[in-house]
Amino acid sequence: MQDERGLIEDARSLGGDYYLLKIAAPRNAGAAKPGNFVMVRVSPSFDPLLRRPLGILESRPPYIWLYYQARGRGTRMLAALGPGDSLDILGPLGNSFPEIPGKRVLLIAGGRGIVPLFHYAQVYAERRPLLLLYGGRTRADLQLLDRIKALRLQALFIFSEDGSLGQKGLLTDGLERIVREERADVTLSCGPEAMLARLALMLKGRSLENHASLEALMGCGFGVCHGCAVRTVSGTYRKVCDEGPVFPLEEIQWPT
Amino acid sequence: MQDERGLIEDARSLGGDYYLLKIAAPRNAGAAKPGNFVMVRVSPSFDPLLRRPLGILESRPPYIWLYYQARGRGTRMLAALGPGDSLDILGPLGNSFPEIPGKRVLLIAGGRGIVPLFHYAQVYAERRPLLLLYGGRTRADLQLLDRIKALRLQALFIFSEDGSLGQKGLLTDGLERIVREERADVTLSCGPEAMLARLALMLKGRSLENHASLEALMGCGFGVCHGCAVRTVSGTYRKVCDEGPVFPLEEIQWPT
Amino acid sequence: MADLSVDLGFRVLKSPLITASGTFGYGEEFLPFYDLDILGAIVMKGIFRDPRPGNPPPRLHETPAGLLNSIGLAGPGSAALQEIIRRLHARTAVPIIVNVCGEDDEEFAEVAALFSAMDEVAMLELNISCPNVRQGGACPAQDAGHTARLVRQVKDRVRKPLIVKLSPNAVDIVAVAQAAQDSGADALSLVNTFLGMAVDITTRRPVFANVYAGLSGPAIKPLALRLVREVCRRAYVPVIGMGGIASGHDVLEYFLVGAAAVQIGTINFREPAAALRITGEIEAEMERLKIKSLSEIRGQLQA
Amino acid sequence: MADLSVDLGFRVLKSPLITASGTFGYGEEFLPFYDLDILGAIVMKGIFRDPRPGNPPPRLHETPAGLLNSIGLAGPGSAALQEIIRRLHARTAVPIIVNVCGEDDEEFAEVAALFSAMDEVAMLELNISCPNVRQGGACPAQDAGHTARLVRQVKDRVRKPLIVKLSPNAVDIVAVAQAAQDSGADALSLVNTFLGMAVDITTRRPVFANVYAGLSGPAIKPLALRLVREVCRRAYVPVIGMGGIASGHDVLEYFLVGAAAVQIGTINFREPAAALRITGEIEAEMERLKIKSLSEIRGQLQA
Ligand SMILES: Cc1cc2nc3c(=O)[nH]c(=O)nc-3n(C[C@H](O)[C@H](O)[C@H](O)COP(=O)(O)OP(=O)(O)OC[C@H]3O[C@@H](n4cnc5c(N)ncnc54)[C@H](O)[C@@H]3O)c2cc1C
Ligand SMILES: Cc1cc2nc3c(=O)[nH]c(=O)nc-3n(C[C@H](O)[C@H](O)[C@H](O)COP(=O)(O)OP(=O)(O)OC[C@H]3O[C@@H](n4cnc5c(N)ncnc54)[C@H](O)[C@@H]3O)c2cc1C
Ligand SMILES: Cc1cc2nc3c(=O)[nH]c(=O)nc-3n(C[C@H](O)[C@H](O)[C@H](O)COP(=O)(O)O)c2cc1C
Ligand SMILES: Cc1cc2nc3c(=O)[nH]c(=O)nc-3n(C[C@H](O)[C@H](O)[C@H](O)COP(=O)(O)O)c2cc1C
Ligand code: FES
Ligand code: FES
Repeated sequence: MQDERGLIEDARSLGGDYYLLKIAAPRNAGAAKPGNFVMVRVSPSFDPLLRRPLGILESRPPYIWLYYQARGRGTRMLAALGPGDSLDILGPLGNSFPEIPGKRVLLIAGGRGIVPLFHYAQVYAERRPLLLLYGGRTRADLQLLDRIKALRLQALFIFSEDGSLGQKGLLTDGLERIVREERADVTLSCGPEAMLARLALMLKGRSLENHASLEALMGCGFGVCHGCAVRTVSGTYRKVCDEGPVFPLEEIQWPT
Repeated sequence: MQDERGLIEDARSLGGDYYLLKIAAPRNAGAAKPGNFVMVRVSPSFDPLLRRPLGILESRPPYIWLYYQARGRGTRMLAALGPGDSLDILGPLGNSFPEIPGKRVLLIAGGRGIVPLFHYAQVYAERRPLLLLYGGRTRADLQLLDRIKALRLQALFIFSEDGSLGQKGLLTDGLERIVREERADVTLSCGPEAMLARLALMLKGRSLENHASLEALMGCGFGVCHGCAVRTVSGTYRKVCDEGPVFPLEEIQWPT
Repeated sequence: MADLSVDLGFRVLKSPLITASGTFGYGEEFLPFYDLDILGAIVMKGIFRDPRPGNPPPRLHETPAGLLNSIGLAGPGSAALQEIIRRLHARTAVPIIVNVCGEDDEEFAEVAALFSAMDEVAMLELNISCPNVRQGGACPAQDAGHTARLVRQVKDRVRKPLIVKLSPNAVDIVAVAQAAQDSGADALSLVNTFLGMAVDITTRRPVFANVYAGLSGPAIKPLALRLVREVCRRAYVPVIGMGGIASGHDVLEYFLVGAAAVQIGTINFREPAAALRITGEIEAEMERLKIKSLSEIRGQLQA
Repeated sequence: MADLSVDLGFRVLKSPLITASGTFGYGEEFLPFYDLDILGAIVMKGIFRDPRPGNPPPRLHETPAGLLNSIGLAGPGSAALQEIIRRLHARTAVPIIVNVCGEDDEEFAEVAALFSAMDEVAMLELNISCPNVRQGGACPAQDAGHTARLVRQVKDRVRKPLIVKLSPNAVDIVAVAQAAQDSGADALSLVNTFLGMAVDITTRRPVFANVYAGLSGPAIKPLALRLVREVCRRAYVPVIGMGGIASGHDVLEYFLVGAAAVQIGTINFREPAAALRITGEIEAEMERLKIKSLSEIRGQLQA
């Protein structure tokens, strides 16, 4: 874990509120594992006061790539930065997705949830067959397709709610069939809470091993503020930042 | 007076904390008079909360130029902006230097105090002889010399405290002689408070007409907060933003 | 378009947005930026009987997301303000509220009576809560007993609706609020600025001659919102909420805790047309939340 | 290099900088960022007798230059903390302060006694001011009488220096400070967080299950500085100032109003190595102002 001054090499707007950043951050880049995230200080100003957690899309030392949606105050300020600007980057943080060799792994990504799964695929796709189920509201939520196609996945299933790309519908509509036909042993997922909750319900009682990467409000990102608590089925809280962000899907108490 | 979204066309660092901005701001540019200033919102963030007052260096519709020193929190954020960024610009604000036709006018500028006097010279130098006495701590405080030389002034006297440019010393060291030899009728000045206070003392009781542009903390810049008060010799307060920033030098109660 | 009007009981305002005293000059200064008629009302800068020079500079100090001020209620005195109000009233139909100040109870009553008699004035706001008059920030609103006496005395002399403006620096703001309404206040407004300070470490002096100054701006919003909620829970007269409002979202938060209208202050300095933007944001939020009138959500916090 | 040491009377600290409870975990988490030995002391996250799960999420809400928190003192309980302290003490010589909490007076005394008996613990800080334990933000520090009783009871059971941490939400913080020192507190620390709130306008619910939460960060600095000054004017025991500190400049402001040491809180979240930077800034300011020791400026505000 390092707090380093990263240098933005490239910053692009991809449309639909999505942005891609390439940052020279050698220490983070050298240590990043799929599932890790960083805490980014978007401005020298105290407003916003806190850093923003962002997953690592890809890491090829000395660079890391971030892919994010600019919606709120902080991410919009981030979107105003360009090449040559510097950025304080604390990371890599959190745990990572398990490697699970020898299993058939299905990656399930909703919108910007693609980030840690892309990273996973980038690291492991050469070593074993990976499947990706990728969904969003509209085609604007499904960026990076060129890069994804270059990953040598065994299969790619795309869903959009409005049918503007891939099959029309929620990605969960396709889950049942894909799990069955592709004989997946493991799911690794990331996406909106409602999507993960639905996955948990659908995968319950099956023999698959399921890991999900969660989002939570974060004060610090390294375990000291206890702001990022998530409730588990046993009624206790876990810290998403340092006990997660990846948890067994079954362990989390999903909203109903 | 307009609050308009200006677009930065060019932003350059001149060395020694000094920056030059060229901004497309047609409404401000069209109305600006020498001595006017603008209130610039440096960031969408609430920290800093207030805008920053900056003089108008030059105005050639649709552009205005700002020349400023990045020292504190707000001006440093301003310095981070570049071409393509936009900036809320409220102005033109304040009164302006009187034209005073038919008189021999001596402009006296300390450091960044050059701003409104440059504007004055740019507008009036073609019409009548102007003299400029320009001083700073070191040559870094005396930027824009090329542009100043292009103004067709009748005479230019340069002082630096460390002797790195022009004569060595405070500009007030040269004042006595210049006023006498050049037979100035009017002085228009802008610079640090200590410099203006010294000028007031030196010019007291002489027959010259003297106008100075003042700096003050500003909350609004358009007369509503009463934050920019300056004490006059009669013991009352004047608002620098809308009753100034230009005042008769004798009217102000200078610190002793 | 959404209906922005709000009902204070004694008067309907066409918008919940009122511009706060001391942050809107005498209204005229904002005419270049938008039609004041979009506002529910405007509050004039605080006024005493006689002209006042105000405090020596510095009078402002910027803090993170906040502003400390020690203006000291500089102003031209009541007679001059009457002139200004007549002039302004000729140019705009926006209801005018006079922010009444006094060095002592008698002055409060006298100034209030003077403006109560003006047709051009819609309401009075009794500024018993300015921290910048006396050193240390003392003011009548710090004490329920004093507030009760003062409000009764003023109420006896005026015919216009009387809003009493409360201080967040009171030992017990809810007690002061109760004293004010029980003594005849037609509405309450809060908060005025929070006492704060800053130090010049080079000179080893306080930044302000009065040592303390009043903090306003977005920094105080979470604190002010809580105080407004506390007061709303006990108030039977309408409460006008303020403190750090900078967006339509902020306005709706104040309504949910029980405010019947709001005032915007410091944001006017940063953004002269803030009220115009915020009006649009309120409409947009109402549409998003499918609310026809702000009365639907007033006090509807599910806590 | 400047001498940063400060004398609390009962103990000399090598730096005025102490890391504030709840914002520094149990110290270990910061070992990757700098040598904790540069600090005057560290305060552990508040501890109760038994493990506590803490409040349901959301527990944080960001405000302009501020942070609302309602963590609810999640923690592993006293026995587990004792283990953590032994482990940490083996890795660093920095003095360790335990932030003692309790649901009732007896629990406060019991937890205090437990940690007072540990050699690895340098001092105790009695957290009588946490707004997040009970709904509405009630705590012993809101009342001078309760504070006096509690402090006496705890003092009887401990042998370590006892710092009492005060709440800015007290009706009269100076009275509570006096009660604490008269009852045996060896030092006072303030401020804990200010009560504030936020509303989710979509659900019409308060953001926090407890409705109110505690505001910290740069937004509160002007308010906290004023309260620290008020307490310092009446205190005969050393006062540890805090609230929004983010720079060496801020630290010197607190010293000028009378603080004998300071704590830094929320800034640690934003910038894990904040203490390292601020230490350098204090040295630089001391050099600029030609001060050899912070005692030269402590309480030297010319007001
Ligand atoms: C481990 C982790 C990894 C993430 N990776 C990515 C990523 O790769 N790409 C991406 O676009 N987004 C990612 N997010 C979500 C991202 O952090 C939020 O969208 C972002 O913080 C919102 O900030 P804002 O300034 O735009 O919103 P604001 O509304 O201004 O935020 C206000 C506050 O809420 C917090 N917040 C708001 N929404 C979220 C959220 N969904 N999750 C966490 N905090 C939130 C902010 O951090 C801030 O404290 C990740 C979140 C976590 C926890
Ligand atoms: C009418 C007028 C015209 C000006 N023109 C220019 C110009 O053309 N070029 C230029 O470099 N500077 C100019 N200044 C000064 C400039 O406004 C300040 O340097 C700037 O506001 C400092 O902001 P900061 O964020 O760097 O400093 P900070 O220290 O972060 O500022 C904190 C607060 O102090 C105020 N402040 C600090 N120093 C000054 C000062 N000297 N005058 C006014 N307010 C101050 C800031 O506005 C802010 O409210 C002018 C000032 C005035 C009043
Ligand atoms: C510069 C300044 C001057 C003020 N003058 C007055 C005043 O004359 N009378 C008054 O009742 N309140 C006065 N206030 C307080 C505001 O009306 C308002 O209560 C406070 O600023 C909080 O709102 P805000 O955070 O939106 O600014 C003043 C505030 C500021 C910043
Ligand atoms: C997330 C969080 C948790 C806190 N937990 C505690 C605590 O356990 N005990 C305590 O005495 N104070 C606690 N505090 C208060 C801080 O120690 C400090 O008093 C306050 O945050 C003000 O300082 P700051 O503005 O520098 O953060 C907590 C503050 C925060 C932000
Ligand atoms: S974000 Fe602070 S503990 Fe997880
Ligand atoms: S800056 Fe507000 S009145 Fe001059």
